[in-house]
Amino acid sequence: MKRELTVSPSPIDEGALIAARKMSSGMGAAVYFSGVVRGLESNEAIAAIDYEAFHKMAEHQFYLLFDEMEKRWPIESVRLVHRLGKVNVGEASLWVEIIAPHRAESFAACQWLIDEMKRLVPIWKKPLQ
Amino acid sequence: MKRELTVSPSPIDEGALIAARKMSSGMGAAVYFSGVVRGLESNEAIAAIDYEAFHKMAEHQFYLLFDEMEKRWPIESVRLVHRLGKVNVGEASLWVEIIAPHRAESFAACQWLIDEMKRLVPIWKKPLQ
Amino acid sequence: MQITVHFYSYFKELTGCAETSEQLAHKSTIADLQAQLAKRFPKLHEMQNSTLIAVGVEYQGKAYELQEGDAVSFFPPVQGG
Amino acid sequence: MQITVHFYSYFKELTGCAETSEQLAHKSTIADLQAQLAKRFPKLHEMQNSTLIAVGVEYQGKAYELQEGDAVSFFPPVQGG
Repeated sequence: MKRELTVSPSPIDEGALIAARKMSSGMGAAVYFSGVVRGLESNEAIAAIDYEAFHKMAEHQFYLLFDEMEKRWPIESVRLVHRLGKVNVGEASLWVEIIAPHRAESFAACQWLIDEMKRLVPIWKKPLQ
Repeated sequence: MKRELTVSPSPIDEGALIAARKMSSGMGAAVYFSGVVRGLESNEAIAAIDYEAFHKMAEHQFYLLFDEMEKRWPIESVRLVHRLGKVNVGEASLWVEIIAPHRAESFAACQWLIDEMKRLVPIWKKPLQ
Repeated sequence: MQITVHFYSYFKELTGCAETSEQLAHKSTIADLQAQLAKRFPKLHEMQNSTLIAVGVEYQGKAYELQEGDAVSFFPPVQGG
Repeated sequence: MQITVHFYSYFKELTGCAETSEQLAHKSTIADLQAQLAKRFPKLHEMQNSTLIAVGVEYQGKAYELQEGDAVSFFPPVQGG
């Protein structure tokens, strides 16, 4: 399974990421999730979220999740980008791509990966007014 | 709920579709599914799939599904593109975008919509060697 | 009354045509239409358990009562995506 | 032995620091380290039921036996995405 992980303050260029997609001819499904900063956090209007990470551990925990995902589903490739620092309302803080032979496993793996990330990857957010 | 439906022989330009994304500030989740023609169909190597539709009924059935989806989940917008005619291996035949406040409903709605499409929307495929 | 009948996907191969028209008695149902088509298109008849039927752009069941000018479509299970 | 301790997210506000170091007896566990920190950082102690703990880049439980030079991190529930 190919892995590509980026945890960085750079904006996420979804168009460029899509343009760089590689799928072998046995693959029929690509699922994407873009998590975008909302204008409300706990019912209060915010302008941005500041993301902090324990960077080295975050990357390590993402790779552990990729290892586990590979055992569970026949995924050809995962690409994941998580922004750090200030991310304005309307901008993506998370982007995930899963490429698999069929739709069911691509959706299952993508949802599982995000659920596990929210449980295990040391990243925190602070709303900015 | 905004709806945008394209059932046509034109190639799907995912980059342009992503670039045209519109999300209000209450929306936190965008899910995408790209269904790509695989090089194997029923274990036989193929070069392309020819998609045929009962075009007017296909569009009508898609809109009925959008109506039902809107009742079930708080979706802000759905965009769906289905190609017709010859689609080569490695090209997308289906592209779906669901925009919603949160991740869970965006994934649920996207999977439901594709399941229902495969049950109800009159489109058929013929493998081409 | 006259009914237009359309075939899609490999049902066109089974019947050898994409479109035909049938004369039916007043108050005929889809089941009546199917019985009449079965004689002309035995290969279509063999597929009846996996046949989907629409009138215009809506799915309908066998008991649906047809009206003059209805366009009825017969097709195999759909395969979009 | 000497242990480096890191705090993340609002645990830095609770303790007033991002990093500190502690002297511990040989064979001390994470629980021992927590007990020692509780005196200096009572607000951190209050959060102990929702505290996640790592040694290096791996999660560890309270029974984990620390070694000279270990870097221990304390942080609240994670919130990526």
